Amino acid sequence: MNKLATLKEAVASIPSGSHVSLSGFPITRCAMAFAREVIRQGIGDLTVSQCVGAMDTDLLVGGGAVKRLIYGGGSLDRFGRLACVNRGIENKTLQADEYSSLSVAFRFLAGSLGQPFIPIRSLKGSDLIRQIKEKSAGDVATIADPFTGEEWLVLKPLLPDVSVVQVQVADQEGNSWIVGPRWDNVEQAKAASRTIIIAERVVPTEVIRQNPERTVIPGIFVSHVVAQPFAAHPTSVYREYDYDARAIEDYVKAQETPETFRRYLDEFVFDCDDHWEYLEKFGGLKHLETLRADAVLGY
Amino acid sequence: MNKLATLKEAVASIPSGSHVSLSGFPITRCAMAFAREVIRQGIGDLTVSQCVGAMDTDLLVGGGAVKRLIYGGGSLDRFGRLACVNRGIENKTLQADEYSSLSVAFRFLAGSLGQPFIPIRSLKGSDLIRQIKEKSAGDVATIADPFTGEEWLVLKPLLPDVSVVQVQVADQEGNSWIVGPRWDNVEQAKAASRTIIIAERVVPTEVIRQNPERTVIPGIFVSHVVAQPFAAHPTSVYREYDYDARAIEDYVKAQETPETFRRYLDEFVFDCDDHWEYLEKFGGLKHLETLRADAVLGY
Amino acid sequence: MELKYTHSELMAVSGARELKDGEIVAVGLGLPVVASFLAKMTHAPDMTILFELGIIDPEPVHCGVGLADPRVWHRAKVMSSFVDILGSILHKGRVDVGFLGGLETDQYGNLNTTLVGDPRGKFRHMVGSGGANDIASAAKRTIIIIRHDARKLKETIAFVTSPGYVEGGESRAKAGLAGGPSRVITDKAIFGFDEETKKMRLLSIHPGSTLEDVLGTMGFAPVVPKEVPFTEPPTEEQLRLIRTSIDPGRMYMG
Amino acid sequence: MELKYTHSELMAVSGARELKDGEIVAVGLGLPVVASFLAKMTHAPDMTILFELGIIDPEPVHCGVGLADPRVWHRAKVMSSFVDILGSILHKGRVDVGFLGGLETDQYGNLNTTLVGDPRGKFRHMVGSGGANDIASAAKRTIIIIRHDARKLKETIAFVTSPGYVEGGESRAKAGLAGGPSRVITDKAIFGFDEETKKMRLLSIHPGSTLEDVLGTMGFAPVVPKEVPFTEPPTEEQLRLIRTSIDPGRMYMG
Repeated sequence: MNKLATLKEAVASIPSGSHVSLSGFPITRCAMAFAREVIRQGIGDLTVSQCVGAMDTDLLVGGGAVKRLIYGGGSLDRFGRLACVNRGIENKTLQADEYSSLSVAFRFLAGSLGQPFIPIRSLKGSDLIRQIKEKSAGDVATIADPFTGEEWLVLKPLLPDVSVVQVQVADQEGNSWIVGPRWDNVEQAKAASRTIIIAERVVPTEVIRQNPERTVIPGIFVSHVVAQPFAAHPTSVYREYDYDARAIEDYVKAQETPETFRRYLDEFVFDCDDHWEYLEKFGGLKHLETLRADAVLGY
Repeated sequence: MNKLATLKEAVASIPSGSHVSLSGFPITRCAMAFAREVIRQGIGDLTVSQCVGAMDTDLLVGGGAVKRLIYGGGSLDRFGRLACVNRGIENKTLQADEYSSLSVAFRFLAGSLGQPFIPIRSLKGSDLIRQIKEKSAGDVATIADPFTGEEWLVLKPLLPDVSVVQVQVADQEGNSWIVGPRWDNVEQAKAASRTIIIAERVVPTEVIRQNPERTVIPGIFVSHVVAQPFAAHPTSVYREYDYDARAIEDYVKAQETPETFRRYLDEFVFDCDDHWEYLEKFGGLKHLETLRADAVLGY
Repeated sequence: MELKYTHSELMAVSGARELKDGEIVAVGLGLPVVASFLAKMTHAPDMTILFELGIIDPEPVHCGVGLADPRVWHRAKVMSSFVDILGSILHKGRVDVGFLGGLETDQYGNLNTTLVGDPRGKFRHMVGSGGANDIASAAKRTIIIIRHDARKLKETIAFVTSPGYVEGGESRAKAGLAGGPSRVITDKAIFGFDEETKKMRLLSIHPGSTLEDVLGTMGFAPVVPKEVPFTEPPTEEQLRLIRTSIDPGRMYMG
Repeated sequence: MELKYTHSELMAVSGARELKDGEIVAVGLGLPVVASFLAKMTHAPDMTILFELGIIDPEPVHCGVGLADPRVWHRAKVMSSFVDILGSILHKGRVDVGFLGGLETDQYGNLNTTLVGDPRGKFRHMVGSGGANDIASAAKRTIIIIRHDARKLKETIAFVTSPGYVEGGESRAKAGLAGGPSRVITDKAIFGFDEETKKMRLLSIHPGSTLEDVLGTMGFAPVVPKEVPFTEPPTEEQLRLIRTSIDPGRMYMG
């Protein structure tokens, strides 16, 4: 089935209030073009989940689209912090359920396998679990291992309404390959009711059939396939393009206050009809080619 | 670390009474040379686990090496049944804990993730679970989902002492690629205390580093790497060689009675000092080349 | 003019007719493979075919001796694992239809693939479950394909490998299971299940068979409505596809 | 002749010395990366380096800005997932050593990477856990690397992101956790933990520092044995490797 869609169409399929998982990891394979389009369309009250909070989540929060965040902490690596997320937590405008990388990954895994709950060794003896019990008591519990009697912390599965995954290669049915590490993306896609694939390149299904071991997200999980080059800019996509250091530094400056961030949104989200106009703001093709990954190094 | 070993050395590392998981699926990627060497060395009282019982398990049982089998049923596809396994069950010389494919796969998965138990929807309302409760009550339990109150059947993790996996490609550290479907093999390797890799070809680690997404079994799980061409004969190895129909038919004839099977063992196990002598019995290279996989079809 | 076709061909065609476009189908080898590929080549191009070992949507160019034969994996879109297919697709609740075969079934569609004889006494052990019990437990509905014979359609079966409606009525739901068998396709007839009692209910008789023949060759009495139509015969196109491209060697339909 | 080296270089070298050949090490970016690669290039060639996002044994030729920088994934033997690294290796109990850094730590090695200020009142939110809490919970032992400063080595910390010995004594075991911190490496000294009380115990003072300086710049009093040796300085070879091949741009060593 041909699931090719424009970014506008794919984003328009998400009602406000949805639970959306995002594929970014601090500054790589972030669903940036997706986040910008969500803000453009004024979709709000989202719950966002992600193992390690990334730039896509920070932008969505800064754009006022997020009500609740379920994550394991995060940053922009050496470039900076998730300042929009942190500000939301500090002034209580954002409900953040804060876990660890593995506890969120296990919640996605349980969701992906139709498991009712999943035991974990993490979180015990920390203020993380104390805080989670205060904010979202219904998401964690303690049960006795029926085989040993040992007490185990168990987590509730995460079941996003939509999983949004930025990949390198997909076919029109959504059969997708992720090149490089996959962090939580495969479990996110399988845990969600449906997945929106944003692919740097769409290839014929014939190409997929030639390397079926590489298909980490089967098309049956996918509702839309968006072909959009440089969709993760300014973050990197392994073997496609490097992160755009200057553009990330400008973002970090913009995070400083709600006012400066508002101006950033005006310039890079609202003043752009679509992703192509956004890319032009950075000098278009001429500049983007400077980010193109080296064929051997992959960055 | 260089873990290259001969089949004799790798097999000698397994004490009688061990729990061994095998990588075969009815008549493909079966650890046949391994099973023959185990019988040759007189290792016994093994517990064998495998999602779908295959030819490697049937040979081990027929060779008297197995005390207990944990599996989801099995066959030799159209060629025949696991007659040695079935005979053992019928005359009560083999304890067989019989599950379904997924329930064994989930037991390996739980073992691979350090999970104390894993819930499953299967087995309920069947005679399979009734029988398991009679034979191995301690491996299953029922608990209430702390989030919904719903009753769930939970299974105990499978933790093999050794996982034996027949792969196409590995390096000397045991970083391994499986070409084609992997069924339960990756979970087996990660659930076990250690893994013995039997590879059709050993490649430089440099080759592994060029396609790290394909490394489904990291070397850290591996204790021995055995380079042994045609080690799965007479079963197939995808993209390497096809199954040997005539040899499997001869095996099926031999299964008929303990006496005929004994003669089979004499000819194909005890009369062969090693795998190379075994292969010569089938006409050696000249015959094996007729099984060599077509580069496009993979069989 | 009247078409000539075999019982197997009619069974495969009847199975294909049960599959809707866009559905996800878990398949074992034999007739179900023919039924599934036939549906995909005709009215259900967007149907997805799963093999438990880790195969999605293969396009074989040769017939295979079983799921372990790489011939049936050929040109798959995905090659993965049990956990991927039976875990994240079946156990997650995404499989619409599962095909099941067996040694014996009873009036509630409970299936035995484990043994013949007396499990407590003398018996012969057979194949067992494989993914059958998982499919019977987690698919939204299952289709049973079995030979029409009093030794296969029995009042009581020796072993329940894959639960159907257990003891009928609400007993399957009480056992904690959703779904259940929707059809039983034999070489003489097609059955459904009664809404209330969950007992097998005759839906149609294959051309060439009679009601007496159908009822006389089974070990229990199915619900029989006043009017029982004949099963719709295969079309010329369906027979052509089966004979020329799906199973030219009569390997699955043998 | 005496070698010149920075505090960071001594910390990295001290970290490297804690790693044994054949061990499996979970690493975050910065000093731990330098310590781990240094160990692997010298006395621990068969050590395995893990990055939580799905990286095993990379061989970077460029420094990166973080774990999300493909430069640090370069030439890895495995590129997989959180579930693979943190699940089947860490949670399974296969990780020998985990490196941890933080904003604050107390005398029991509890670590805060979440916030500064008053969690109930005014605070600044920082990075949070990432894999730190998982490593602190499941690694056989952890090594804490932190700047030696009274605002970082505190009597009580604002938030326990990653548990050390909790409240000391048996409290970590009572919380259901094995392992725990084995070393704390600062820019002035190296600490271990007392067998009984699980309180930080001074093991060695870096050349150039004094006991007074060490104790005067921390917010709690560690156990101090009668004899406290000086930390072994880096060798010429270790410094050469750090400066010429591991961190020529001084990116990780600040």
